[in-house]
Amino acid sequence: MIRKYLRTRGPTAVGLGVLTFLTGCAADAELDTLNPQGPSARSIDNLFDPVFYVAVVVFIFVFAGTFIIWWRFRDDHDDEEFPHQFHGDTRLELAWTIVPTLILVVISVFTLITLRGLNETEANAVTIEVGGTATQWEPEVVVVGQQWWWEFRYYLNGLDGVDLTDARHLPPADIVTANQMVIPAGEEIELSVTSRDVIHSFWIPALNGKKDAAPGRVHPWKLEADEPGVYFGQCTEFCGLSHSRMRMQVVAVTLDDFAAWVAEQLQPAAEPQAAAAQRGMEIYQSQCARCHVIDGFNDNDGADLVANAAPNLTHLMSRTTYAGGIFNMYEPDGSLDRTQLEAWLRNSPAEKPAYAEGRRGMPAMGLDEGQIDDVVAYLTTLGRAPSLDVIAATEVE
Amino acid sequence: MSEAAATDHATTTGMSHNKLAMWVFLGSECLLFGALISTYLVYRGRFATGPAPGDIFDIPFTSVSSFVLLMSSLTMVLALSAIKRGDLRNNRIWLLTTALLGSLFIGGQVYEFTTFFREGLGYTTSPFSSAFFTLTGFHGVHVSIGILMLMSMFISSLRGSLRKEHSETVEIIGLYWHFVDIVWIFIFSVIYLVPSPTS
Amino acid sequence: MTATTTVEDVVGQPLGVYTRPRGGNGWRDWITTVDHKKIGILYGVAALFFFVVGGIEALLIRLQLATPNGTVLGADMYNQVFTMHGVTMIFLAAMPLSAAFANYLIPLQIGARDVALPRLNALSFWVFLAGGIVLNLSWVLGGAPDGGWFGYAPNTGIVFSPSPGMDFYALGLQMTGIASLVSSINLTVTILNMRAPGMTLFRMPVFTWMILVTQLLLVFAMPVIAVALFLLAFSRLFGARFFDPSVGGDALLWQHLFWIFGHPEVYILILPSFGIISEVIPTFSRKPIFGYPFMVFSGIAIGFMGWGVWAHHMFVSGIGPISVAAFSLSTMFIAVPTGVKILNWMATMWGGRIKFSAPMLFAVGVVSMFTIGGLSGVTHAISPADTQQTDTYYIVAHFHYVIFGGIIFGLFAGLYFWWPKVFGHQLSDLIGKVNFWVMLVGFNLTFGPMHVLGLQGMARRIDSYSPGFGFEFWNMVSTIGSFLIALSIAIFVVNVIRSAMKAKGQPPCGPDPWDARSLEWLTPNPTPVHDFDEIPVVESLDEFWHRKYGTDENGRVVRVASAEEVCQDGSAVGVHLPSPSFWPIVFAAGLPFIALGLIFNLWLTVPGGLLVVMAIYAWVFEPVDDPDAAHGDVSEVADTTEEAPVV
Amino acid sequence: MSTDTVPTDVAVDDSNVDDHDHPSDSKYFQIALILGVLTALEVATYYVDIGPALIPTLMVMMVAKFFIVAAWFMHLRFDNSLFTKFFVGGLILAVAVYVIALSAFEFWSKG
Ligand code: HEA
Ligand code: HEA
Ligand code: HEC
Ligand code: CUA
Ligand SMILES: [Cu+2]
Repeated sequence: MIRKYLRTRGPTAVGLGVLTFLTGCAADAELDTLNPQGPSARSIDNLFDPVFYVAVVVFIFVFAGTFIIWWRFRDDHDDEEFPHQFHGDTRLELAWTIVPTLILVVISVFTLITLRGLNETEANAVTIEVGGTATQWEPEVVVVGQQWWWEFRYYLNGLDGVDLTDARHLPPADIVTANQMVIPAGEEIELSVTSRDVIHSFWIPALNGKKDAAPGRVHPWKLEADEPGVYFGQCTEFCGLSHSRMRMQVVAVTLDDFAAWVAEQLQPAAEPQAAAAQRGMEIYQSQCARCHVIDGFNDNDGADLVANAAPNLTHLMSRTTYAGGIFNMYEPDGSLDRTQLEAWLRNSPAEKPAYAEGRRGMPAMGLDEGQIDDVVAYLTTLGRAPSLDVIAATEVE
Repeated sequence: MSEAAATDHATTTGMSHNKLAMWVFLGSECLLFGALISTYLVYRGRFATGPAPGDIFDIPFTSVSSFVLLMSSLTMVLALSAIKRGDLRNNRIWLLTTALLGSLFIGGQVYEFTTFFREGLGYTTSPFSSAFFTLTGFHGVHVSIGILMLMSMFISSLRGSLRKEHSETVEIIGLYWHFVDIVWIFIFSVIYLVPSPTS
Repeated sequence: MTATTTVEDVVGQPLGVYTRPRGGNGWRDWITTVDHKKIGILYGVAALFFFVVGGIEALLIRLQLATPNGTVLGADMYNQVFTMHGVTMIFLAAMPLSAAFANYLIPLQIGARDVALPRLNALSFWVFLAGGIVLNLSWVLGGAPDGGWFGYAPNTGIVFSPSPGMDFYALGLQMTGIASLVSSINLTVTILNMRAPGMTLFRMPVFTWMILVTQLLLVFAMPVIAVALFLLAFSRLFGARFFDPSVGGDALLWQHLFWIFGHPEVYILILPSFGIISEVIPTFSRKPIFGYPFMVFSGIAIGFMGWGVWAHHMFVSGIGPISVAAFSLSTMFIAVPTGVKILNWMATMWGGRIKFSAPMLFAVGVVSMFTIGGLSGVTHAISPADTQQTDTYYIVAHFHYVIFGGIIFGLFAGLYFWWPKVFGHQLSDLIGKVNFWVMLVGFNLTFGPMHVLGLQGMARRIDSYSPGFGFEFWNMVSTIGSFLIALSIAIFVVNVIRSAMKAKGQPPCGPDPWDARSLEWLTPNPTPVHDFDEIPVVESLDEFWHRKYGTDENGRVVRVASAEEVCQDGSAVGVHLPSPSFWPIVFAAGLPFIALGLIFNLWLTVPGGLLVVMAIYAWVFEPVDDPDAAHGDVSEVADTTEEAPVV
Repeated sequence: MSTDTVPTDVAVDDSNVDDHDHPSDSKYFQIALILGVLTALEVATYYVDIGPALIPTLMVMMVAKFFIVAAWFMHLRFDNSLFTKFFVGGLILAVAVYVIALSAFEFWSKG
C-alpha cells in the first residue's frame, strides 16, 4: 500500500507517505481507492493518476509563483515609492487561457475513452450446475440496497423477462444472499443496482467506482476481480441512521469454487435434528418467519418492513459477516462468535442503531436466554461455514 | 418601495428602480415556472392508479378560460393607456374589468379542480396529480395576487389617489399581470393541448 | 412585492399608525433602520454568530470522528449535527457574510447614498434572520434536519425522516431564499441604476462586478431551490407524491432541481470573495489590478458556465453515460476562467512592492489555498475518477479547500481590510498576522488529511468508522487542526475586542489607512450616515487612487494630493435620507409563525398571516417620509442635485 | 492597455421612450384580435387531426402569442433594451437548463 502511494504520488507525496508509514495506518486499508484489483478500477486509476500529476504540477507552479512573489516583491516600507504600473498584457492573458484549455482538452479525450470502456460490457459465460445439469450462465447479479444492508440476487436463467422495476416485489430468485456477494474471479459480472427504500450507493473500491441504488430505478454497473480474494465496500450515499454501518464485501473465488458455492446455495434448508435446534425452528416459525425467508421452510413475500424484505437466512452460516457486514460470524479459529450473535438476537437495535418502531431494521425480539440458545442452535444448521482462509480474509473489526 | 423613486432624482439608466426591479423579478420567475413545468412534464405519464391527464382534461372548457385570461391582458393594457392619457374614469373601468376577468379565470380553475377531484384526482393521488395541482395552483396564486393588486389600485383610484403621475404603478403591475398571462399561454399549449397520456 | 408600489401619496393625510419612526438611537434604531450600512453590519454580526454556531457543530463532528467508534454523539445526533453544520455554514454564515460586504460597500463603491429600495433591503435582512432562527429552533422543537444539506429524496420524506427536522429545513431555507432573492433584485437594480456620474460599468471596481454577477446568479438560482423546497414541503406536509417511488415518483427530480441551484450556489459563495481579494491585492501591491477586463469577463464566464455543470454532483446517480460525459467536460472547462483569475492576481502582485499586512496575507491565502481546492475539483470533474471519489472525504477536502480556503479566508481579508471603514479604527495588524498563520496551519491540518482519508476510502456522513481501515491517524490530525482553527477564530474575537477597547475615546483613524484605490475611501472613516457629502464625479477606474496620484514626465507615480485633501470630511448636514420603517421587521416576524403553523398547528398561521398582511398594507400606505422628521432645515449643502449620469 | 477609458456600457439611452410613441388603443384591439385568432387556431388542433405536424404547429403558435404579448402589451418593443435582456435572459436560461435536465431524465426518448 505504502509503496503504491509513493510510486503513484511521486516525490510530493513523500512527506505524506513517510508519515503514513510511521503510523502504520494504511497497512490494511481495505477500502483504498488507489489499489485497483480489477480492470474497471484499474482503468479509473490509470486516468486519475496522470490527472493528479497535472494537478500537482499546476499546484507547484502556483505555489512557486506565490513564494517567489513573497521573496522578491515583499516591501514593508511605508514610503511613497511605487513600482512600475502596468495594467495588463493581452498576450499573457491569452497564454493562460489557451494553455489550460489545451491541457483540459487532452484530459477530456482520455476521460471519454475511459468512460466508454466503463460502460461497455462483454458477453461472457461461466459453467455452473443447476439441478444436476451443467448450464452456461452469463454472470449477472441483482444488487438491492435497503436500510441498512445489501441483498444480492442471482437469477440463473438470466434476467430476460425478470421485472426489476419494483424492488419491493421482486420475482423469486434462485439464490438470495446478503452482505457478501460471491463471484467468480476473472469474469465480468454485470450488476443491476436498485433499492427498496431510499438511495444507497454500491461501492467496492478495489473493483470499480460506485453506483447509486435508487428506488424505482435499475442502474447497470459491472465488477470484475482479477484474482480470488475479498474486497470490502461501504454504502456511500447517505441513507439515514445507520448509513455508516451499511457495508458489504465481494468474495471472488475460482470458477470451480464458484460452481460449488452455487450448487450448495441451491440446496434448501434441511430439517434440523437436535432437539434444541427444533425448538429454535419453532421460535423461528412463530417470531421470525414474518420477516425472514428460509428456502425450504418458509417463503413469504414481504416482511413487515418499509423495505418489505429482511435477509434471507437459508445459508446464513455460509456468510462470515452479517447485519450490514459489521459483525463477524466466526472467531479467527473458525468457531462461532456466539456472544455477538446472541447479542444480536437479544436486542439488535442496541447493536446497530435502527428505527425498528418505524419498521426499519430488525426489532428487539424479546426472547429469553433459553430461546436465544435454541434459535442459535437452529441458525447454526443453516448452511455450511466457509474455509478458515475466507474467515480470516473477511474479518471485520 | 417607491421610496427611492421619491428621494432620488434620475437614475443611471433612466429607468425607474421599480420597473427595473419588476423586470429582474420576472426574469427570475421564468426559472420558477420552468421548474414547475418541468416537474409536470416528468410526471405527466406517472398517474399510478389514478386518472391520467388525457382522461380528465376538458379542452373546450379550458380554452374558454384561457381566452378569458388572454383578454384580461388586453383590458390591462387599456387601463394603462387610459391612465397615461389622464383618463381616470376609463382607467378605473378597465382595472375593474381586468380584475373581473382574472376572477372569472380563477373561478374556472376552482371549478376545474373540483371536477377533477370528483373524478378521483386528489392532490395525493399520483405524482401526476401532485405536479398538476402544484403547477396550476402556483399560477392561480399568482393570478390571485394580481387581482388583489388590481383591486387595491381600483380602490386607490376611487379615493382619488391614483392619478396620471402614477401611471408607472399601473404599468408595473400590468407587467406582472401580462407575465402571468404569458405563463398561462405556455401552460395551455404544453400541458393541455399537446396530447396527454391516457390510462 | 408589487403590491407595495401603489399608493404613495397619502402624505398629508392623518397618519396614525403609519407614522414612520424617527432616526432615534439604541436598539430602536437598529430594528427600524433602512440604512445600507447598518443593514450590512447587522448581516455581518448575524453571519459571524451563525459561523460560530456552525463551527461548534463542526467541532462536534471532529470530536466524534477523532477516534474510531466515536461516542461523543449518537448516530441520530450526528446526522443532525452534520446536516445543520452544512446548512448553517452555507446559508446562514457564508452567504450573509458576503451580503454584509455587498450591502455595506456597493453603494459606497458606485458613489450612491443607499441601495435602490432601502426598505426592501431591511426586509431581506429580517427575513433572513427569521429563517435562520426557524432553522435553529428545530433543535428544541422535535429534532433538527437529518437528511444532509442537499437532502436527497426520498430519505427526507416523512417516512424516512419522521421528525419535523426536514420541515424546518424546507421552510427555513425557503425563508432565507426569499431574503436572498429580494436582496439580489435590489442590489442588481442598485448597481445598474445608481452609479455616480461617470461611473461606467467598466469603471466599476472588480468587487462591484463580482457582486453584480453574484446577484444575477441569485436572481436565477433562488427560484429553482424555491420550487425544490416547495415540492419537499408539500410532500411532507400535504402528502404530495413527488418523491414516492411506489407510484412513479422519481428520486432524481430532487437531485436535478437541487443541483441546478446548488452549483450556481457555490459560485454565489465564491465570487464575492474573489471580488474582495481583487480589491485587497492591488492595494497592497501598489499596482492596479492586472488585466481588469479579463478579471471582469472571467467572472461573468464563471457565472455563465456555472449553469451548465450541475450534474457533476450526480455522476453516480444513474443519469446515463451521455449526460455524464457532457457534464464531465463542461465542468472541467470552468477551470479556464478561474485559472485566469488566479494568474491575474499573481500578475498583479508580480513586480509590485507588496506590503504583507493582515488583509493581504489572507488574500494571498485565498490565491494559494483555493487553487488546491480548485485542482481537486478538476480531479472530480473527470467522471470516471469521481465514481471513486464521490461521497468520500476527498470531496469533503475539496469543498472545504474552496470554501474555507477560498471564501472564509477571503471574507477575513475583507474584514481586516474594511474594518476601519466601518468602525473607524483598525484591527491590530500583528494579532491579525498571528490570526492568519494559526488559521492557515489549522486549516491545512484539518482538511489536508481529508484528501488522504478520502482516497483511502473513508465515506463521508458516517458517524463512526471501524478501526483497521487505516483512518485513525489522519482523523486525529484533522481534529487537532480543527481546534487550531477555533483558536484562530478566538484570536480574531480577541483582536476585535482589544482594538475596540483601545480605540475608545480616541479619534477615528485617518481617512485612508491602506492607501486604497476605490471610491468608498472617499468618505471619512467610519462612514457618516449620509455616505457622501457630495456625490463624486468619476473619471477613471480606481478613481480614489487617481485623485491622489499622478505621473511625472518620466511616467513615475507621484502624489498630487494627500488623502486628507481628497477625502470628504463628512460634514454635510441636512442630506435627505430615507426614513426608517417598522414594517420590514414586522413582516419578517410573521413568517416564523406561518412556518411553525404549517409544521405544528395551522392556527398559528393566522397571527403570522395577519402580521404579514398588516406589514404589507402598512408598508404601502406608509408615507415616503415622515413629514415631521427634521429635514426641514435642508441647507441643500450637497443633496444629489447634480444631474444623474448619462453614461 | 488602459482600462480607464473603455466606453462601452449597456445602458445608453436615458429617455423614457414609452412616453411618446405608444400604440393606440385600436392597435391593442387589433393585437388582441390576432391573439384570439391564434388561440382559436390552437384549440382547433384539438378537433382537427394534423398528425405529426401537431406539436411543431402548437409550439410555433405558442411562441408567437408569447412574443406578441411580451412585445406589445409589455412594451418590450418600445422599452429600454435592458428589460428585454433580463427577461429574455431568464427565459433562455430557463429553457436551456430545463431542456437539458429533462433530457438527462431520458424524457424525450420516452415520448
Ligand atoms: C466555493 C465553492 C466551490 C467552488 C468554487 C468549486 C469549484 C469547483 N468544483 Fe466543487 N464543490 C463545492 C464547492 C465548490 N466547488 C461543494 C460545496 C461541493 C460538494 C457538495 C456536496 O456534495 O456536499 C463540490 C463538489 C464538487 C463536485 C462533485 C463531487 C462529488 O460529489 O462527486 C465536483 C465534480 O466535478 C466539483 C468540481 C469543481 C470544479 C471543477 C470547480 C472549479 O470551479 C475549480 C476551478 C479552479 C481551478 C482548477 C484552480 C485554478 C486554475 C488554474 C491555476 C488554471 C490551471 C488549471 C488546470 C489546467 C487544471 N465540485
Ligand atoms: C461555508 C461552509 C463551511 C465551512 C466554513 C465549514 C467549516 C468546517 N467544516 Fe464543514 N461542511 C460544509 C460547509 C462548511 N464547513 C458542508 C456544506 C458540509 C456537508 C454537510 C453534509 O454532508 O450535508 C460540511 C461537512 C463537514 C464535514 C463532514 C461531515 C460528514 O460528512 O460526516 C466535516 C468533518 O470534519 C466538516 C468539518 C468542518 C470544520 C472542522 C470546519 C471548520 O473550519 C470550522 C471552524 C470554525 C470554528 C471552529 C468556529 C468556532 C469558533 C470558536 C468556538 C471560537 C471561540 C468563539 C468565541 C470566543 C466567541 N465539515
Ligand atoms: C420485523 C422484521 C424482522 C423480524 C421479526 C426478525 N428480523 Fe432478523 N433481520 C431483520 C432485518 C431488517 C435484518 C437486517 C438488519 C441489518 O442488517 O441492519 C435482520 C437481520 C438478521 C440477521 C443477520 C442476517 C444477515 O445476514 O445480515 C439474523 C441472523 C437475523 N436477523 C435473525 C433473526 C431471528 C432469529 C429472528 C427471530 C427471532 C429475527 N431475525 C426476526 C428483520 C427482522
Ligand atoms: Cu445505505 Cu448509505
Ligand atoms: Cu458543483
